[in-house]
Amino acid sequence: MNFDFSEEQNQLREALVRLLDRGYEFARRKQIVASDAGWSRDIWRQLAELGALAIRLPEAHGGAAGTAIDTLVVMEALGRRIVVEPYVPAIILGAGLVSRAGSDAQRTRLLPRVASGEQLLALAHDEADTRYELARIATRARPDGTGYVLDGQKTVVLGGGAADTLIVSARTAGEPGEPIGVSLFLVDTHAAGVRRHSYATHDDHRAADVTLTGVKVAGDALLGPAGGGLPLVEHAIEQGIAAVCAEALGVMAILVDLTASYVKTRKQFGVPIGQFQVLQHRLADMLMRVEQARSMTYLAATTVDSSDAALRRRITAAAKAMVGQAARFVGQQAIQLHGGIGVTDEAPVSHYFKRLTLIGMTFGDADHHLARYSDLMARGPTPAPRA
Amino acid sequence: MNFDFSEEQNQLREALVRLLDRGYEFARRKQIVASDAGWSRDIWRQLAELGALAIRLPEAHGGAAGTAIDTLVVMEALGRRIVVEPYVPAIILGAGLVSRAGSDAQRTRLLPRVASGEQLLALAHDEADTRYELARIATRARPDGTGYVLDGQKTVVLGGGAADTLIVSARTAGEPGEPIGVSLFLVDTHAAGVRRHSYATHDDHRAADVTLTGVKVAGDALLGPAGGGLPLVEHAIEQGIAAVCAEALGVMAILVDLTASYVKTRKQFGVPIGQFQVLQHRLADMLMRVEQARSMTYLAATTVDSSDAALRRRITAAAKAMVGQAARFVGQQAIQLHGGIGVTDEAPVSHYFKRLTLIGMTFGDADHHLARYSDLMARGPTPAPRA
Amino acid sequence: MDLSYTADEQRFRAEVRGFLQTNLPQDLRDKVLGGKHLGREDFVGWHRILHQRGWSTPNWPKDFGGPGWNAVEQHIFDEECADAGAPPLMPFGIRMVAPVLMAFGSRAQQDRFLPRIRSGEHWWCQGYSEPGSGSDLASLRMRAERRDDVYVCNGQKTWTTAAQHADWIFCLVRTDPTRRQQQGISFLLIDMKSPGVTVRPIVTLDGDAEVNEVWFEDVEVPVDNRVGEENQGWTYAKYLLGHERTGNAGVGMCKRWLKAVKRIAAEQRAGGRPLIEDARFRDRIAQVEIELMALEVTHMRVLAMELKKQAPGPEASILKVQGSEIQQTLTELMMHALGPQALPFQPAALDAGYTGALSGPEWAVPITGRYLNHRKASIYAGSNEIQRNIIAKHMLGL
Amino acid sequence: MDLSYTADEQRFRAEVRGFLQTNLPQDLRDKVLGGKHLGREDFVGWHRILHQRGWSTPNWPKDFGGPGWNAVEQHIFDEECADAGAPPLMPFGIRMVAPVLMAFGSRAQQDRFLPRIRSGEHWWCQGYSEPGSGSDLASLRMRAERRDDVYVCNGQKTWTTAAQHADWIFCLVRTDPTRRQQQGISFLLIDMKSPGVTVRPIVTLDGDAEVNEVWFEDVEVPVDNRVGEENQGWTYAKYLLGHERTGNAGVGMCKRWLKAVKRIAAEQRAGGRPLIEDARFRDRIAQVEIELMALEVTHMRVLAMELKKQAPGPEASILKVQGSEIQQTLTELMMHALGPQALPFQPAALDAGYTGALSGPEWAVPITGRYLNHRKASIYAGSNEIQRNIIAKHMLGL
Repeated sequence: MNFDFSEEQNQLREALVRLLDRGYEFARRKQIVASDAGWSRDIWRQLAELGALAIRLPEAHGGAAGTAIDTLVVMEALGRRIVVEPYVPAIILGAGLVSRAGSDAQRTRLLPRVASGEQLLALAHDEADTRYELARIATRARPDGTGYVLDGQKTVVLGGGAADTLIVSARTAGEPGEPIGVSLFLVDTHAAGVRRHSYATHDDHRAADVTLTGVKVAGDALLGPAGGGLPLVEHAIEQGIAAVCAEALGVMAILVDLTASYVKTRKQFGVPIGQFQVLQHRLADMLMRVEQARSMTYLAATTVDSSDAALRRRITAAAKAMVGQAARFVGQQAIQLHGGIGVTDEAPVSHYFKRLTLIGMTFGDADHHLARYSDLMARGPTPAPRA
Repeated sequence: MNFDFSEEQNQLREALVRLLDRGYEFARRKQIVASDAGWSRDIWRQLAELGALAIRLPEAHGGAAGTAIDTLVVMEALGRRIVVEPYVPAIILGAGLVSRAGSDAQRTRLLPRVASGEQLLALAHDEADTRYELARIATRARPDGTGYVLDGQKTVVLGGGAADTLIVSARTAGEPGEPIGVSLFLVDTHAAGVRRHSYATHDDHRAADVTLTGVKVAGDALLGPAGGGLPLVEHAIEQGIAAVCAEALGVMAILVDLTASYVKTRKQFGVPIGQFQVLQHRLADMLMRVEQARSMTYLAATTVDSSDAALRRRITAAAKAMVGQAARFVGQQAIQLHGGIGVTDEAPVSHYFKRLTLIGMTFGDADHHLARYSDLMARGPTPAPRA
Repeated sequence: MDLSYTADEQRFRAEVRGFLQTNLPQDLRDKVLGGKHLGREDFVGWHRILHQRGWSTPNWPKDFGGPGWNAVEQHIFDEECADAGAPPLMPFGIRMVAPVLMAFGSRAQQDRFLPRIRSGEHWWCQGYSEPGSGSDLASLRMRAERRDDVYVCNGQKTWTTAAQHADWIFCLVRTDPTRRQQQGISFLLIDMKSPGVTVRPIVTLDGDAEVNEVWFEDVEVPVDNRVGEENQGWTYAKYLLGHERTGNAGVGMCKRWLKAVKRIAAEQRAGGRPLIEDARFRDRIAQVEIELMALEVTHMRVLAMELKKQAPGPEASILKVQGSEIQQTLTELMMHALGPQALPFQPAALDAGYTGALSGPEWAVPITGRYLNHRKASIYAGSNEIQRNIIAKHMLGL
Repeated sequence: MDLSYTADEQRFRAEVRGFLQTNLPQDLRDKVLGGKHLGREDFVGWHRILHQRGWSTPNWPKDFGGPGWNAVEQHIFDEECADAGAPPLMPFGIRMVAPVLMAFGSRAQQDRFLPRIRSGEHWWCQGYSEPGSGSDLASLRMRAERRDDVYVCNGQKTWTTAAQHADWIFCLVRTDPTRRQQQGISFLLIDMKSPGVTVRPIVTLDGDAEVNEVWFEDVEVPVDNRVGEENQGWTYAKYLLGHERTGNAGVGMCKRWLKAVKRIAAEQRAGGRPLIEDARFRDRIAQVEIELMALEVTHMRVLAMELKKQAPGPEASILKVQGSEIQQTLTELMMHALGPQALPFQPAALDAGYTGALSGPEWAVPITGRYLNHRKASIYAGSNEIQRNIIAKHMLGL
């Protein structure tokens, strides 16, 4: 039992912190999100140079074959600077899916270019009625010669505007809600019939709605087994959950720091407001929530690469529930303790709060995951998270 | 719209307060609960003399034909002294049922003696598997000549040990869980085949388990329509809910008072602990919960006599949910703020806490009623509580 | 005890409702209910419609041209307006400065300002908060130096709602810097068109710009525009703060939002069924519905005290705390009901008549921003921490 | 990072589990798991069984006759004991006074007392709290006047757990009344059989009597029974308080209670089905199960710090707060699972072998009393308010 990071992990963290301290101050971030693309290819290139984009990729394709602990290190660092570049959609979801499910040809074609930052992927899965129920997919893929034709509408595709290639889930069989029959396809975003409406999200990230109208893809666009895509999507979302939990740790650590500093300097009634016991206890509660969230995030990171799908499902549900609850409390109280200044666009705290709020709403909110955990519990004893 | 109590109600309150100030100090209460019976016939007689037992009874039978507002006045006063005499089981449930459902003969036989304090009633309804689902009754009553024979087991019958006559619910038709087929019977506690195991509850009230083995009752023991007893029980429980909500107001008011006094005198670190802002805010939160609970209790009291069963059902569910939540918070925090002394038998605060805790568990806990309210909401729009 | 409205009160409600059905323009109603941006003309237009009926100043006594409604009638009016989707009446003129002028203003000030507040000619804003003050209002620093018949004002106000639209601002200023805290403060009425007044918008976290900084640089204010006596401004401000807090429960708006939550939960689907059929989500609605029901009765209890001329004191703090928390719960529930569709930020679609591309349904657009923005509800008008201090001190003697 | 136990640790766990299966008497296990009253003989009997195996002092180093386990091994031992239903080891001797004696006691004191603590011959209790002190421990008033070779002690201690069973008590006493607060306090070991010692039980709200007042009237204590230097007792007490708080998470007990909640919810019926099939009730179990899972990892993180000889500081306060709140949630859930059957108060049935009449199942008897009694968990060993003060001060610099 140890909670230590490896030498390489510590070096990676330090390199990221150096990069972001230099190139991602709050003012620079403002410029980036105000740009047309809403993110910086330059930062992306620098992340590639650090090896941060390739850390989880197979060694055969230029990666470092890292683990979810490596992802945790990266995401926590990105969270501390509320980095808007599409790391989760492109690397965790997109590249992760290709790494786990791709054929040799697909991996050889895509992953080295992912590692170098030239190829951006995104997972186009959610639809208007999906909410957080992954099986509720209505987009259709019908066979067409040796290939397929795709029709459907995908909503709020994270990083969908930046992506070069979409991983589109579509039914080759079954009806919305059924677990079997979902297949994944690699779709070039410039293919005929693909229309994207790209927009900002409240946290200054970007997402897109994607309409697929008679989009033709070749047979080798199929990613993973025909009809067996749902478990792949589920595992990708679990990896995404572990990643955003780690990101939330970084965001929350900064919020606690910002708030503690603020109450030490802000004076009311002649004293720093940090001398008021109610605010002291509020901050103590924030800190405790962060520590509990940290513990669950560590547990998720050490579980999410497991081949035991039932275990992954339970632990990521538990982690997202707890981190979501912590995120809600820490975010709201950070604003409350900042007072008026906390609800201004000018103050960094409001941007950390917004990112934290949207992390809470991404991949299922706390209530959803608590219910999911509860329902899984009804079906059998919780497997021990550890031996 | 007014929140005023009538002249008579104010007089009744004052008379009760005088009686209990004199005859129900904490030391006297201790003696009463330590007695074999666990309650005082003397106090009961004095309540009768004040008219407090007859306030809701029909005028034709020696009552004052009062309303649930009168009950509120009585219960809040009883709550302030955590009176253990069986007012809710004997008067609210028992006499209320006979008043509403009894034949002239039954009312004439029982109610004047209820008013004078000579006749104690109790409702024997719950069984091992009932929990809070009123229809889950397995006790059977089979016709026997012009009468019935009753067999079954009733649990945690409030005031069941003190009662002269039990109102026993039993199935003349249907299966446990079905709404139709429950009938009510007046059963003399000394009838052959009635066995009672009486015990104290954690709040120093008394209850009993009742076993009915081939208990024969005459045809005129049937209270209300055969097979139509469940709506009567439901209305009785709603009256009980309104009553214990009002009692909880009295209990909580004292707990806030005791706690505010305690923190003003108890010194730690050289100052009264009431100077610590965290404790000030905790007390402010307690007070707010009490005020919100008071509002819902007023609403329940002005609703529970209505002939609109759907309205009664919703408002009493809402009231019990909110009062239950307030009771939990106020009780727990009263103990917390008293520190060690709060968990001793010697301190009155612990006895108020225990009564409040058990009120929370009586007639359904807060979660049960929130769920009930929620499920009723799913079936249609909430009727406006007011015009 | 009787919680139902009297026949007279019910008739009054019907009258208000009828008026709103006939006179509230449909496009305005749609904007309000759709959560669209409202401009100056929207507020002023509605104010003028009410003025024609004599209802633009619901809290004013007849002596000053108001309708002379009692507390319950005012509550019924507010509730019906909120339910119908009328724009809120801006409080700064009618509810804040007007009561101060009625109580402490000169006859000349009353004659000059009150009719113009009533008619909507003058739009007012409030100059209390300063950077560095906040909950500790008495620490304000804006200076007003007397020179002959004018005060020369220098300083800065902040969090000034709608200052960009305002004709006048009422300010607390320090007229005697030698005295500390509450002493040495005066209450001035300042024309926003005065030379030296600058308004700078503060963009809030939802991208909106409803609050402002207001800068004063050698702004000359006639001594006649001082309300009451010099250095006694704190007395008037305290009077006004009491007024500000009483109506903060926001029951009417909360009831409209609760309806909205239910409508959204009926439209959104989860697991192939309407979200409202998910008992867990519905339980959250049930919880806040019960809290709101209790708050409404608590509010009525305060109104009943007002009817009897018992000044509501710390009870107003309870309304503020509970009301703001319920508002925040409702805005959060709306956001959660949206699920992933809560993410898109589409401010352009908040302008009425927007016809561009849209992610998700149009009614969903304002929801997340409203949640983010309403974190302020527990901060402004005396933070909920300050309110709890008040409750502990005045109701519990701590 | 690796959260799994090493092969060695797993072997150790198996060894402990095997020992418990063989050596924990079934009747004792039944009493513990059934929530029955435990008497002195139950605790001492189990202590002696452990002593035979050399495990009666899990936290002691080998030098003093302990097993020399590291923090993780101690945790595994605690967890297995809790899971098996072993009576808890009374902490006052082995965890409280012993570490102080090891660090500050004389060789003679160590030789006299430590072996008897280990063997179970001496049962200790703790004389810290006084009426009027509490969280403000340093305000204690019990006097010890030096007369030749003895201290003459007068005063009162309170909340003394198990004093009725104890052979010895360690006390903080005021040896120099002229010095204030933390100064002038000494640490004395007092034989409970000394003339002038009186024990009076304090009945708690659940009807139990596990805590006591202890009165001292001219009790003579040999100067040799003072630990360390005169007037330096506060230093030793602080050292001990740190030790007391570390283990307060109570993860092992919580895990057993969580199992119990699930078992109860599977047995109780609601709407004709097992209560655990009610999603709403199950959600509450799920919530606390997740919190406990996180607490266990947090506890492991603290253990990992201890393994590296990093003294756990304010982190121990987090464990105390979270642990006590989870304990309270679990006791409350058990009570709520009972429904109406939570009401009966049947203390006689808490004695093993009770054969009288009973309302409800026997296993339900201890549940409501446990809920009531465990309100103390957020009060004792430094109230949760004090812990939050510590966290704010030491971890946040406030």
